[in-house]
Amino acid sequence: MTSMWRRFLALLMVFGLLTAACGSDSDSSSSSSSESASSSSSSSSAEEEEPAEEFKIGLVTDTGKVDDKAFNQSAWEGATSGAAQIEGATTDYIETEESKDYANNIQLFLDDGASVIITVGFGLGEATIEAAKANPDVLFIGVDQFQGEAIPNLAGLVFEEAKSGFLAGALAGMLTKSNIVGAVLGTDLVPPVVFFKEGWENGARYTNPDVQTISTYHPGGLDVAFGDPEWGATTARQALDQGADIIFGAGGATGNGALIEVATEDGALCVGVDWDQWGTVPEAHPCLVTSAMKDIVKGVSDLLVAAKAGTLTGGNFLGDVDIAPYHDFESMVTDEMRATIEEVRAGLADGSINPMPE
Amino acid sequence: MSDILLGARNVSKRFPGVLANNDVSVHLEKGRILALLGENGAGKSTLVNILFGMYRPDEGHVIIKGEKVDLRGPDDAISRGIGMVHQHFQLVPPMRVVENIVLGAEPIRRGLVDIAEARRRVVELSQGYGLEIDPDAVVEDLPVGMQQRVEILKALYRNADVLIMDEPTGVLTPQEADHLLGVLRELTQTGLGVVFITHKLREVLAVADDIVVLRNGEVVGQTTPDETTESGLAEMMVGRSVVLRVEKSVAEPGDVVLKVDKLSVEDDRGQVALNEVSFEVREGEILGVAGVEGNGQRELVEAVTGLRDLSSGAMKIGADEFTTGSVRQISEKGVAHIPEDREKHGVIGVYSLDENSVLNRYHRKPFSIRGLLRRDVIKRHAEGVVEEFDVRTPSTSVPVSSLSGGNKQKLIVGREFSDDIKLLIAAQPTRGIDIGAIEFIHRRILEQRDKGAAVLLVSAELDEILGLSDRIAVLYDGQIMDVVDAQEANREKIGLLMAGITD
Amino acid sequence: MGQVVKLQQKRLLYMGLIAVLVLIWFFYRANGPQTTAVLAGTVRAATLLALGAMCGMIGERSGVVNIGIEGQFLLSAFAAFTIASMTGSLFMGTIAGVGMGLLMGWVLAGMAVGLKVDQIIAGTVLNISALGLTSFFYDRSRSLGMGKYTNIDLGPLADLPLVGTVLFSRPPLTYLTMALLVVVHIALFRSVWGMRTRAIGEHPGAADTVGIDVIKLRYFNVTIAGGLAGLGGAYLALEAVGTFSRAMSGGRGFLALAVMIFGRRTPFGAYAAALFFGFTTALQNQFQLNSTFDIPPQFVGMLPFVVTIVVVALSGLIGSMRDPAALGQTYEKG
Amino acid sequence: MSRSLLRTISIPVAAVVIGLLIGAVLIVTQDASPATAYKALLIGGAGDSDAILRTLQKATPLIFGGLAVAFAFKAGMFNIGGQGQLLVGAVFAAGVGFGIDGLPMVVHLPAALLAGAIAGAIWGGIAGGLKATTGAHEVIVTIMLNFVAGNLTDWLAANPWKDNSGSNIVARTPLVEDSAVIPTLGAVPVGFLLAVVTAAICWMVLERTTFGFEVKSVGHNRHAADYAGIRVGSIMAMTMAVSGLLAGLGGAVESLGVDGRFEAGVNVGLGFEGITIALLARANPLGVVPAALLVGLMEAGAARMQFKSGVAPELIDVIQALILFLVAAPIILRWILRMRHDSSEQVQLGAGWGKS
Repeated sequence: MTSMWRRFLALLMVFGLLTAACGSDSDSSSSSSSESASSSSSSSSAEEEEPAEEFKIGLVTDTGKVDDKAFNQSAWEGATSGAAQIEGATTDYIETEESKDYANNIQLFLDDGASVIITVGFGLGEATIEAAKANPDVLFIGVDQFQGEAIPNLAGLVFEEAKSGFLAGALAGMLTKSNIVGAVLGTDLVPPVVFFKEGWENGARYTNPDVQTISTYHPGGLDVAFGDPEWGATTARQALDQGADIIFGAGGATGNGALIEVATEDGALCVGVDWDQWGTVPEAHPCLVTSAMKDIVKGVSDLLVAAKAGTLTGGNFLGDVDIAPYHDFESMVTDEMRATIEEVRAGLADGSINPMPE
Repeated sequence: MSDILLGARNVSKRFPGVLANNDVSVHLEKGRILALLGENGAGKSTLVNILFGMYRPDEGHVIIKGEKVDLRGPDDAISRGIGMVHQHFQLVPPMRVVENIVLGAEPIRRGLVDIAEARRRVVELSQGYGLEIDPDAVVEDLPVGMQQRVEILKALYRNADVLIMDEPTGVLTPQEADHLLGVLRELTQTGLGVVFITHKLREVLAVADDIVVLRNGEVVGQTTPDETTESGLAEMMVGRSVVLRVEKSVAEPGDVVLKVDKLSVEDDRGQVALNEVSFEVREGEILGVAGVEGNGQRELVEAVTGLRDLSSGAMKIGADEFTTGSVRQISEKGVAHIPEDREKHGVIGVYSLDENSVLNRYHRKPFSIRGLLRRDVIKRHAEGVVEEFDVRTPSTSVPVSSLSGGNKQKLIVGREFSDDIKLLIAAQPTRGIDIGAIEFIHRRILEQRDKGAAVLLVSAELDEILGLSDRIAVLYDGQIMDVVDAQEANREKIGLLMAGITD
Repeated sequence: MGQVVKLQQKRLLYMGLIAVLVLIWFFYRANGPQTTAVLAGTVRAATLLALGAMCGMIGERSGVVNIGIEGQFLLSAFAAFTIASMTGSLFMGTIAGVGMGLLMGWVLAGMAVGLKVDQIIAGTVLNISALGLTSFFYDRSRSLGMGKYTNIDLGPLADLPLVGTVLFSRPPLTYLTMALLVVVHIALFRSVWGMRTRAIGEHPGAADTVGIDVIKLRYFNVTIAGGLAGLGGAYLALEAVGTFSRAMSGGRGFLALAVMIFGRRTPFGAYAAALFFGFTTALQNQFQLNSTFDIPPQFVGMLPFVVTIVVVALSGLIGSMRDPAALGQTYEKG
Repeated sequence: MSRSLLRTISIPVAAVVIGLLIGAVLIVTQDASPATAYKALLIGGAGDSDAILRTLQKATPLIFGGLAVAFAFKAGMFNIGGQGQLLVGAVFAAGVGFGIDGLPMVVHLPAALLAGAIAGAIWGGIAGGLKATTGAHEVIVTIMLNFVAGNLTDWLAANPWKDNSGSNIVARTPLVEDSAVIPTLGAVPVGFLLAVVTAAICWMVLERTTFGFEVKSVGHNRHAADYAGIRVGSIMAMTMAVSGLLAGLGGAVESLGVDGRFEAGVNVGLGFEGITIALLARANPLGVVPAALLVGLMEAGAARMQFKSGVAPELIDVIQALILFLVAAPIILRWILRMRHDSSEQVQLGAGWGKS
């Protein structure tokens, strides 16, 4: 018994020593490390000579990582590119582990004296509204958060995904040789996914009335629907096997699985989602003709600049939607197709084309 | 020395709290049968496990073919020509006979098991020794006697010079046992040596060339059949003179307590285990059920106590009829049950004596009221049982797993006898416990009979059946061959019935 | 007696097989591309389940329950992906995946056989650790520049209608899995190793008395079985998907267990069961692609899981299957 | 008594310490300071009343989940379906919470809790009932039921019970009525108190009632329980139902006390953590509370840890896995600490898929 406790105490002491040894400079290291987390990506390098008033930008991700090759990452890139245009701006982020922590994670930035807080994803909508109401001095940018009533210090950055999907679908309708286009999607529980899908199908029919659209949502719950690339790949293959030659992959890792699968099929094309996936899914280069984009990077960056300039107002801001460059497939898209796309783009802009009738 | 096939020299082996073997020396010569005799716990199993390489001796050493050896394991012993037939067969039930025999020493052709060659060798072997067997039969489908034959062939296949047989006759009819003894005798003609472990005096005198008696881990006597008698051996075994027969008064049977009518029951595998069995047990009498194990005794006990559903037939306890099993309903009728397998059914090892003393009574007053246990009442009850039934334990709070087999059994008996009982079902009530405890339990069972309880005694020990019963029913292949009065019964007559032979 | 039952079962099996083939032919005549697509999807979804089931089977045949297959898949996929992307070689990645599987198998054996930790708990530890470790160490900047394993056509066989696409135009690890089914079957039922393995799962004491080292063999088997799960992980990352993502195994390790039990712990039985579950998945996709029913995908998506429950319950009722007698028990000598 | 208590807690405590030490090494590999990280973790979980509230909120479903697993352990069963049971409990409690109005709190809140508990009990009872009647192994059935529950609750939240107010596009139910909200007293959520009381009740049931005696008898020796006249099948079914009830109650408290509604996807993984908690507590209902508090504290502080030191919050998962490993294999700790063997240390489920 005694020998056991001696060992135990020794262990505790080792642990205590470790704590003490590192603890002596814990204050300095805490601030420096938090800076080191941000300095790598922030603009602190250029205009450091004049320590202008601090402009702290905080970003709270939706459940997921800041380098998720999807909307969290694009918002983060928007934040850093916005910060680069603002003197004295620092950026930092917190990755949300569990959706119950949204409010807490926002609070961490509030306690830290952030000037602008960006929250990513409609899931944070409510927590953001509450925080904005409670902290009228702090500006909030809610990505993908539609604002029902305008709160002066909260700007919702929203996108019309259906238009983006429509454009991509319109291109696909012209490019398909088999007249079958497929879509492999996250889940119908998340409305943007539904908008992308409906727009995609309508766009394809707009340019190609004979086209057959075959689309599948992931059959699992919200917890797996965006994280199941194996299902995405298998389903994409199933669509290819029955004649589809263009596949739209929309749904996080699940959709990426579909894109990578299409890349292995000669002659088949794929369409990415959210932003130009050329940069995020290099495995899909052999097939990636374009992506149905919503420009979160630019939207966030613009709103940040406006915030610094004091011109940010509450309410909704429509971000740009478009399709990404064709990269390796520039030659495949004929002038005629380009003209049609321009026509569609104009039609969507002036409202003469409705991407989601009914 | 050089004639010694297998031997132990000054072997000692300690387990936590027990000196299992203390300076034991034995030796077996070519072509002879050495009987190791002793009570349960005398150290026979330990010694045999040392000889077979399962344990390493703390002191002393093993001798094989005249040489000191340091056995590294059973495979080492096997490769030196030692074969062992364990009391609990070491066979893989769902595998075929031939696979079981060659397991661990398989003939190989092109990287795979050469089953054809294996079968050929098994057939050759079984014909050579007159031990006929179907090499492709699945072991679990074979009767016990045949399984034992597989075990013997397994040893012979490995070119054994020595065959160690651990309690080989416990599962056989007296006739089968005699046959086995004959087979062993024949095997010794070819130069084989046999170590024969038993606690049955009769068999020792019938077959052994040399006898070694163990008690409390020590050799207490070495003799030969010519120099001794059953009572002499018994005295050596126990260390005092023992009464081999139980003294009992004449039974005075009263009303029928248990009536079983055309009872049929299936075993775990869905095979018919009891086929239209009928009998009755009256107040104040003991009905013994004799038979070789595996002929339906277990299923009979389970059916009568409600552990197993009846497939057809009926049974009546007192005035109540039961057709589906319900342990609790039946036990509420004043039925006590000493289960066959005390570790599996009789106690819960991690529970204390307190808890085990009410294992099947916890739900009744005074042990619980409205679903709440009354710990103090239970404790007092347990202390009463311990006191009355002489259970040796430091306290009633210790886990039952810390008790010896005999003390566990006394606790079970005490628990079952602590109520007024109308019907006692006692299955193998003295298996694996020392003679003192056996005598104690026998006396208690007779006491219950004399108090007017009906007793159904199921035992594989023919001596126990013959000693205690007032009437004896013999089960064979799920049927009752006959019910005979104890006065008219003798070993030969019952033995024939146990083998399914009627005149 | 048992022979008659076996014969009847065999006859039933053949009749079922013929019925399935007739049905396939019927559907193929009705709609070739869709039938091909569904069956190809079936075979594809079955590969991972078959590998997991073989892993579980070897463990259980030797008496060790492995519910850590899910974790083995995940961590092996991670290792395979990471190494493949570092070296630029899918082959090296595959080796790494198998290696990680072996390592995890060894850890499981260490806990369950060596330290005698409850086997279910040991498996759970693997699952939780794999999820934590892969999330913590995952570096998102990695990718497979060279792409994933692609289909290899088996000469003229690949040009056959239906079976050409379904069976003979497959990526390498799928072929390897099919070959392994045969190898494991022969090993399990014909080799010395297999006979001893089955013996230690049924009656380790008996195996011990004939000189088989139960502990050592269990260590070996659980480790080797881990290699199969590791191959499954490599398949997942390098052949099925072509990248790694968090929790990408998505419960398939658990499905593999159900498949193993349904397949009576035989490789071919498990493969048949895996095909069946692959079929339910492919079928529900097809229902959606064709807009056959207007049911929410959440309900169609329940199909494989409900079917599993029904099957496990039914096979229990029928009593056709029996666990290895020593399953789940630690073995102590003497 | 105190001596045995010391022995009982020494293994988990040592496991936690060693888990944190190894975690510190991992933190160093991430170029961060363990002291900073752990300090932030501690402040984030217990630094002020908000932090304590968060920790208690996190601990609450862990207690329920841990109790669910621990209770099933006692009957020798492994309930890996806490997740599904929690989800159905959460959605049905929310359903009663928002679907009925005009009830006083004393009726409405208990009714909503009960709805969740019953839903969980049914979900667990299915697995137990199938085990008792057909021998279908509860591990497989509960895993499958987790998937089914995920789909079912997602569908309910996205379709019939969807919150259609305002601009909501999320798959979630409306907020529950005020009369069904579990209140918070200062820094202490009442749901947490309910969890602690439930743990005490579980202990009482197991140690002091005939039902508990039956459950443990089945767990320790199924055959002896059979011999003792205990209906093993129905005890197993009831145990799984109770286990599901506990998990379902956890879901109900989550909906009524933390989220205020049911929302698809927000309760991911909560049910699985019960396994860690139960093992850490060595299946003792009273031990579940401190185990849940520890894990709850780590989870509550993880975000602050990342904020202050840049260490990814997944570190917490790794540390949990390490602790679980050390608790499951106490022999490693004994070897490190040179402790004597104690047979009661090992949790055994009597694994295997067996029907017997």
